[in-house]
Amino acid sequence: MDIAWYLVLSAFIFCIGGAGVLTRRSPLVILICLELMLNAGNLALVAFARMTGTGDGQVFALVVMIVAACEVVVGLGLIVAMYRSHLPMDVDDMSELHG
Amino acid sequence: MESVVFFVAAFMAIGGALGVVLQRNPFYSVLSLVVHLLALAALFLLLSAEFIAAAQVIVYAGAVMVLYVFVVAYVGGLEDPLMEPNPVLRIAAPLFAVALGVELSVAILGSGLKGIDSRGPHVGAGFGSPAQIGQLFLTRFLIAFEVVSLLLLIAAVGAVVLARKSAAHPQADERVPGGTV
Amino acid sequence: MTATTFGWLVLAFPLAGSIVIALGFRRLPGRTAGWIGSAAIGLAFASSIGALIDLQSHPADARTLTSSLWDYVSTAGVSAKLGILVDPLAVFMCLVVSGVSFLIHVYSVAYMDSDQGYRRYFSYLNFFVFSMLLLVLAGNFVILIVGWAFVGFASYALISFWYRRRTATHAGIKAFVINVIGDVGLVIAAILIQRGTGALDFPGVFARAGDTWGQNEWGIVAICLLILVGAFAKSAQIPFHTWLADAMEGPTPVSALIHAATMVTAGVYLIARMHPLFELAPTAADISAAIGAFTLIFAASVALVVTDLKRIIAYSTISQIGYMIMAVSIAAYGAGMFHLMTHAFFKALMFMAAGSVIAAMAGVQDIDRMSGLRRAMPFTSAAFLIAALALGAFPGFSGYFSKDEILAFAAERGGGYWILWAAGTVGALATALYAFRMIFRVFFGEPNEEARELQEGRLPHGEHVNPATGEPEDTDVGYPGPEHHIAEREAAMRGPMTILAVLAIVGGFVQIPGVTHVIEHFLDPTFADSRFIDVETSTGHEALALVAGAVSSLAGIALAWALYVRNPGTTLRLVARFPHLHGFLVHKWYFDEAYDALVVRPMLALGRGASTTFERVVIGGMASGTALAVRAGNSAVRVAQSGLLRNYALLVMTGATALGLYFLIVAR
Amino acid sequence: MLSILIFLPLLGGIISAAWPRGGDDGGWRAGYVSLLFATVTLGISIGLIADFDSKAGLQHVTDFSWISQLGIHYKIGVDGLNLFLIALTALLWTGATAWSLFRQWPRPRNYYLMLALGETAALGAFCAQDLALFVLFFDLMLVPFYFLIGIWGGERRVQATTKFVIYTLVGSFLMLAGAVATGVLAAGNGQHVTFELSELAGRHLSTGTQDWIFLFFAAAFLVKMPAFPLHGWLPDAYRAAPTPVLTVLSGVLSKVGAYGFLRIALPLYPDAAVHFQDLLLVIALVSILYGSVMAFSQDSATMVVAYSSIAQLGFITLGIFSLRAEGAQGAVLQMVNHGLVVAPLFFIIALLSARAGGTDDLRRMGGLAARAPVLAALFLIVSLATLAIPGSANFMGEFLILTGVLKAKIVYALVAGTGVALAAVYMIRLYQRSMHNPLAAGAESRELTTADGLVIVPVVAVILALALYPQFVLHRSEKAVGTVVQQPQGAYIR
Amino acid sequence: MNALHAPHIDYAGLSPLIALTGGICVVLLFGLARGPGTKMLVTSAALLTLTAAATLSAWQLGENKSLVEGALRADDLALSLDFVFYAAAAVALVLSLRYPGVSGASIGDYAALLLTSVTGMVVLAGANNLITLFVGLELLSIPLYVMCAVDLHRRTSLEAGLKYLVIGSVGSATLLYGLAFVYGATGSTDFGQIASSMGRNGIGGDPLLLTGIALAATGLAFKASVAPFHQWTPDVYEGAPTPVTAFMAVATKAAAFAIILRFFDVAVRPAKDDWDVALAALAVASIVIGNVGAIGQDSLKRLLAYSSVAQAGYMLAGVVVGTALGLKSVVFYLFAYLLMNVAAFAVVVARERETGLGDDIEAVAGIGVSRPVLAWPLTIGMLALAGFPGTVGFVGKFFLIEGAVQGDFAWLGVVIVIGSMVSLAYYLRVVAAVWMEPGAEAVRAVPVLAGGSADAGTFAGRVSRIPIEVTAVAVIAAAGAIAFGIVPSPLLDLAADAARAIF
Repeated sequence: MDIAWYLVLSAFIFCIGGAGVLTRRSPLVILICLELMLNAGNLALVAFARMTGTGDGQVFALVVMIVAACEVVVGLGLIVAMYRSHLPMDVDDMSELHG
Repeated sequence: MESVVFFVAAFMAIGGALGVVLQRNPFYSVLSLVVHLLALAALFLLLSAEFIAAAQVIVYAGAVMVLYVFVVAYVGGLEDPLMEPNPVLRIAAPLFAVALGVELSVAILGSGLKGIDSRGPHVGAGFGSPAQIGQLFLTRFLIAFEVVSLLLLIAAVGAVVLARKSAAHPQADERVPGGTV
Repeated sequence: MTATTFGWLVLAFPLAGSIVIALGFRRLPGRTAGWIGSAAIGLAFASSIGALIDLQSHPADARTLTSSLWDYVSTAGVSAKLGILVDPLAVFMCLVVSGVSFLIHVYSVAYMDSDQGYRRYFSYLNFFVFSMLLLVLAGNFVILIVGWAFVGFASYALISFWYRRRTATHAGIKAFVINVIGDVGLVIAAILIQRGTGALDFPGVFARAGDTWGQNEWGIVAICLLILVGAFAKSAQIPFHTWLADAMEGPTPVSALIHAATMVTAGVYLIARMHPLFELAPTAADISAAIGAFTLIFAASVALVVTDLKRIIAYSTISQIGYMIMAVSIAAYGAGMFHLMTHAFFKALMFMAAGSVIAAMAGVQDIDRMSGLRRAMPFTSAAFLIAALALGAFPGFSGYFSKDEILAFAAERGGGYWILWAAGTVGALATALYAFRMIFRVFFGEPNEEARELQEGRLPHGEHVNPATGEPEDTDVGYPGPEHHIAEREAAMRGPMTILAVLAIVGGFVQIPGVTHVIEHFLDPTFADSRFIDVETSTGHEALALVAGAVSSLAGIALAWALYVRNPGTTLRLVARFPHLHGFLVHKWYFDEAYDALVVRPMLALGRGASTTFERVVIGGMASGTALAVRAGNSAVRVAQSGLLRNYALLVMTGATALGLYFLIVAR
Repeated sequence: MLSILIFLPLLGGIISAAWPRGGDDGGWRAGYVSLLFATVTLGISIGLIADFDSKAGLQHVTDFSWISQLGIHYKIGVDGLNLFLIALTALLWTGATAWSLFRQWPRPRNYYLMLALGETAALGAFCAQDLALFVLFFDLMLVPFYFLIGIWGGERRVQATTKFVIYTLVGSFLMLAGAVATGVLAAGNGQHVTFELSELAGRHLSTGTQDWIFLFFAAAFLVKMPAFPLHGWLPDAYRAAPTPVLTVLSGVLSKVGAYGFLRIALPLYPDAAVHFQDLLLVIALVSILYGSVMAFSQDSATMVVAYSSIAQLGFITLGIFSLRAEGAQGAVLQMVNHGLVVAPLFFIIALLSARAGGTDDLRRMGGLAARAPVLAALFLIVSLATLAIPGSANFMGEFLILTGVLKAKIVYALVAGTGVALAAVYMIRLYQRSMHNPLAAGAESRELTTADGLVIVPVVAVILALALYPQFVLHRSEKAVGTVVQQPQGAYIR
Repeated sequence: MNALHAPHIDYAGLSPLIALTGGICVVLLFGLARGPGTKMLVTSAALLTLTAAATLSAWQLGENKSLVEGALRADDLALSLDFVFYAAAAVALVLSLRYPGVSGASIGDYAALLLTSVTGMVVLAGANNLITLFVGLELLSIPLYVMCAVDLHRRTSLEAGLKYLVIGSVGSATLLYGLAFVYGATGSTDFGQIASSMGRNGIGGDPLLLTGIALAATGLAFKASVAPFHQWTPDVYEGAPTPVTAFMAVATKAAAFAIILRFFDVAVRPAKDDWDVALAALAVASIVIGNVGAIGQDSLKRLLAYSSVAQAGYMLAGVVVGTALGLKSVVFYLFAYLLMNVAAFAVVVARERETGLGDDIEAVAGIGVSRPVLAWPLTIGMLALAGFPGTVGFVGKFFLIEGAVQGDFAWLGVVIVIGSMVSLAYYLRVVAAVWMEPGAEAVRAVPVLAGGSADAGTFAGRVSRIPIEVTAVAVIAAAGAIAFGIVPSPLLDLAADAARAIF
């Protein structure tokens, strides 16, 4: 398969992730959608690594994986904290700050 | 053979992704994500990135997902309605997703790069192997490696800070309305 | 001492007097201020005589002397020194101005005695004389304009002298503004002259004028017309005459000095001074002459119907200045200046007498309320009569010779100038008529209440009210105090009046046609460069003028006698018969109303409109419009800042998409 | 020397601000220190005049590279253009400080600090011979005035001062952009960027560049003066400003704008000056007429003078944009004159308001001259000078301005002539409505105090002295003005 | 298999990073200690760490070298901006010292998070390849997400944290995708090689590359609060504890601009003709939206947030031109920005503690009379932000405009100027409140009525005292803003050195 296939696939995933962030209201699911976007980036990186024959992309992908994990950890921590404060699990209700 | 694997994996990846977005129950979303991640791992294998694929399965589909499931379980099954209440987003979100997708596709397909319409150059067997990755990490990307380790540390600290049952503010209990904890 | 030193002294004394009185206003007791002021002017008069004597010692072609103190302005080609020019014309004016001023000062010492503003009065009056002398001695346009404006200011200050009278302050503003308009005309004229000739000093300008402009070229005509704006504004000629009648709000000696004898004749002096320019621009000179003639008729007609004693005299002044303007405009310089002099004598005298009458009437100026004062005030009525005879050009009196000389010269110029002659003659008839209208109505007839009290040795005192509006008067600051001063009781008033009465009678003898030519010969050096210097009035024209003058004068007096003595009440019937004509005249041909409607009201409306509407809508609108736009933007930003996380994400994606789109478009 | 002049007031202000709060003296001692420094500054400025060599160019120059990376020099100097404006600034500020000293202020230490900072900034703007330095001081002037009006002002002071600052800063910021652009774009190939005025004048900017930069500068200067239609800040600010602040605001700050045209706009953008000559002349003319018409329809005495300033500054602009030496000389003279007359006018109006029961409404004044002959005389002299009665230096200024304009564009001069007449109307109306007429209800005629006299009389004395000898100024400014108009005149001929 | 060649590691160049990392560990350990002195101990340790790092950075100035095979640059651009990070962190620490809102975290954790963020900034500022860039950015961000939310019992704090996290992650993902494209198009992650490959292969205008740049620009602009990616800024600034906000406002912006400068002026420099207009458009959008949005804000932090959006727009102008002068002006402005904002934020912190009115503009009303020592710093900060002369803000703006004009973007200079005019409306509103409005002193008296308990007593006692360390920070920053406004040369020299590192 040509590299382009992988790239277009990654683009689709990226957009699906983005759409998810925009449409879902649970912070948890939004975090998952962010994972999708990062993974799309990973797919692209690996594809490009294959295309250029360099290892940089793979290293990058690995780094991104860890970063994503860290974000998830912090994000989930935040969700737990919100839950503990009895805040609603709906980002639309988190709009006290505005204007 | 490769094509078949690709299409199957691609189908699963997209299906998983759509599942994440469209499932009302977060728990199912998490499960869809696992499917998606496994499909990606397969694609990584096709792209001669064995180590990444392995890490994907172990780290992501394994560890991180467990975390998700745990939190979903802790927080509870909160379902949100699919019907979008925000009129702007109802139209704009899919619209921009499609627009961005088209745009990225145009960029990819319109690129004049030679490599993009190939399957990539021939690469040695060591490509994507743990050894190669490790070597890169210890030489050119040493800094990234070290920084990432620091990042893991601080993420842990951060999670502790956030998730710790805070004794500093007793009023948290006062504010419990019905006591669902 | 040279003539120029005397010239400087002429200026120095009144200025010093003014300053001394002003600074010492708290310390000068009683009439001291008056005497200081009079002395200063007396010294100025003496210095004028000194200048005259010294000037006469120079040969006839070297009687134009200049002197300067320092460079007043000298930059970028504009140069004017603080300098004076002493020549026969200047000295002549100095003599008339300082002489008459001196007499009026002395008169005022008594007349103004009980006024609260005594010292202020003399300070102003001295300052006026200084300004007037500065005007006539000025050696260049800048100084001329300075003097010109200073007399305007002094006039304003003295008109508004009783400044708690609204009528007085209003009249002051009017006078000042019209004078300033004149100033502006003169200023622009001066600048145009500087632009044309590169000079501002009189000798320089006159020397180069001929090379700069051709005969009757539009440039010089425009300049002369602008000069005329200045001259007419000061000399109360149409269309700038409206202020002079109102100026009668000032104390009567002020009217005598400024608004009869001296300042208002400055326009005449100016045209005479600028004769080289006017002779280059005959069109302007003709316009000037025509306006002069028109003014003299107009003013005389108004003087026939107004009933305010001082205003009658004021219109008479306008009318007489019309004669002078006409004279100098048709190059009858000697005749013009001659009439200026005689007019100063008899008009000052007339005002002094009128002042005495008004004082006797406790401020009342309406001749309808005066009657039969002849016996009660014998000296005053005699003086008034002499002045009226001179004004009415009764044969043998000074006005007779001076006026007729002008008419003779007009006849001599021939052609269209005959119209001027005719106007002058008709005017003479009207002059005699209104002069004797005053005599008959004020001094003859049944004595009124005031006259009777006066005959019994008491001086009546009415309420202190504004004679014009009847408002109660605030005597705190300057309205004449309880004691009114009349000539019969004050030597200081009688003295100057006597001198002026004599001059009003004999003043004409210096220049009797065919007999004496004192003034003309004296002034000749100044006008030596005039094209009309050699024009001599023929005996025939002179005789015609003398005869016509005598006839019209006598006819006027006779008519007055017929109307006011023989058949009193005729005028009332005439008014009833021609109400529109009467109204037209009483309203002074509606000039004031027209100005009010055409200039004053639109200006005020404009100002009000600008401050209420334009300022708020446009100027404020600019600011508030911007503010509004910014605020609109602000609310848009705030609406977008909904607090909804997903909206923010949407904007990020939108931005990314847009940015990507841009890059795709520019991509090759 | 000049630096001492500029920063001396600030030093005084800082000392006043730091003066210990000993007792409840209402800040009298602090003010006294400030006054002392202001007076010394005045002395130095008089020394500058005495020491001035009218044949030489820039004098007392201090020049060192201040921010070399940006090409900004600290260059100050005196020439005929700013010599008298410096003296005017020092004089009026001394007067304003003295005036303040005789009155009670809340928070006096800050007040004197701000007042002094204002003087330093104004002096700096006049002395600056580097474009960036000029811009710096020009903008810096706003800071103290913002506070002076905003803290010590009258009614609606906050809105007024905000409006004032925003209006003026709109211009200033545009000027900042223009100044930077001038420095950068004038530096040709291989030339270093400089903002030094003399250096910049020698470099040539392309016509298009000159045009937009000129317009930016013009905006700044016209707002500052202010000119129609950019005067929106003026009524509020003048109404709100405390009297001493108002005197320097109107007497000095407005001049900075006009001075800027002469110092910056004409020499640096000669082509644009010629190009926009008609525009500026029209603005000036409309300012004259509009200001005059407004002035005579106002009921507030302060507003009469305020709008008269617009008209007067219109005359100055007119003179400058005749682009001829006569006009520019007249403008320089008129700047000094206007500063000299407007300050005592505002002082006197303040006195009159105090006598009319605290209002400056002309309808509630009247007849105030009676018991106050000295006050009346001073007011009269100042009024006459303001309306440019011939014999005053103001008249000579207007005369020269009209001469210049008449030689350049005759029509403008003729229309401007009406402005001269209108000035007579509104000034004499102002004088008469307040001093003459029947005594208004609630008003009381009172002579001015010696202290107030000490402030007003010296200024009036200067007015009289200049009236007798305007050449004193013209002689010294001639050379500098000639240099300024040389460039545009050159462009004119092209 | 190739033999593993250990890379040459320049410990001297890495020494600031090492110091910081060590500091993090030390602080975490100290934080475990219990006792009343822990707070001071940890804070001192953290401050010491920052001082050490600053000293080491100063020592490395002028070396201009690449570290670890080109992954990191220790050049003057990075090092000079490091000082901004250190200073901002130190300020945040001092301001937090007695700030009630951050006590949710133990002081050790809090300090460690802060130092980690600084470490991330140092890495980011020196990043010379895409991977370093990305991890540096994440190392900077993730602790900040936590710090924003650290005031756990305040709903808005959590909200701020969540918003920052989610939007930040969207930005990160976009950035990552863009970086991937850039890598794909050029085949390298190293900045230098990216640039040379762009020039060599004629792929400078390739859609893949340009789309990559667009997405990367989005991510980076997001961190710098450039409109239209700014929307998190007001909410997060307002919600976060004020010391954290101060740190974020200054340091994050500096770090973001450090990498923006390096990314655009080094890595994708050959495509300048394509990206300069786009960035200019973003700059204009920021200037307009920031300035317009700030008007009428009652929350000072929100006001400063919008103002920071506008300031980002100004600074972007220095990037757009892509010249040494532009870079210099941005670096200088960042220094200026540090001083101006710290002065303002310190006063906000002080008044938050004094009045109980939070960061509402009411809290500073009338302090010209009651608290001149706070009023002056705030005033100077506001005037400097508005670009009044005599302050560092004036020089900064002057410099930016000069850069814009010289880079043929004169119109952008004019936009800066117009933006500054609009900005007066809100800066002056604050100044007017400080000096020209009656104070909010009445509100302060409230706490005493709570039954006379000991707690209330101490609270009242604490309230009436001016927090000395906060005041000191405010005064020092304000003095700096004035001093460098009058003698800007030291900072300008530093900026010039920074520019020389790249051009």
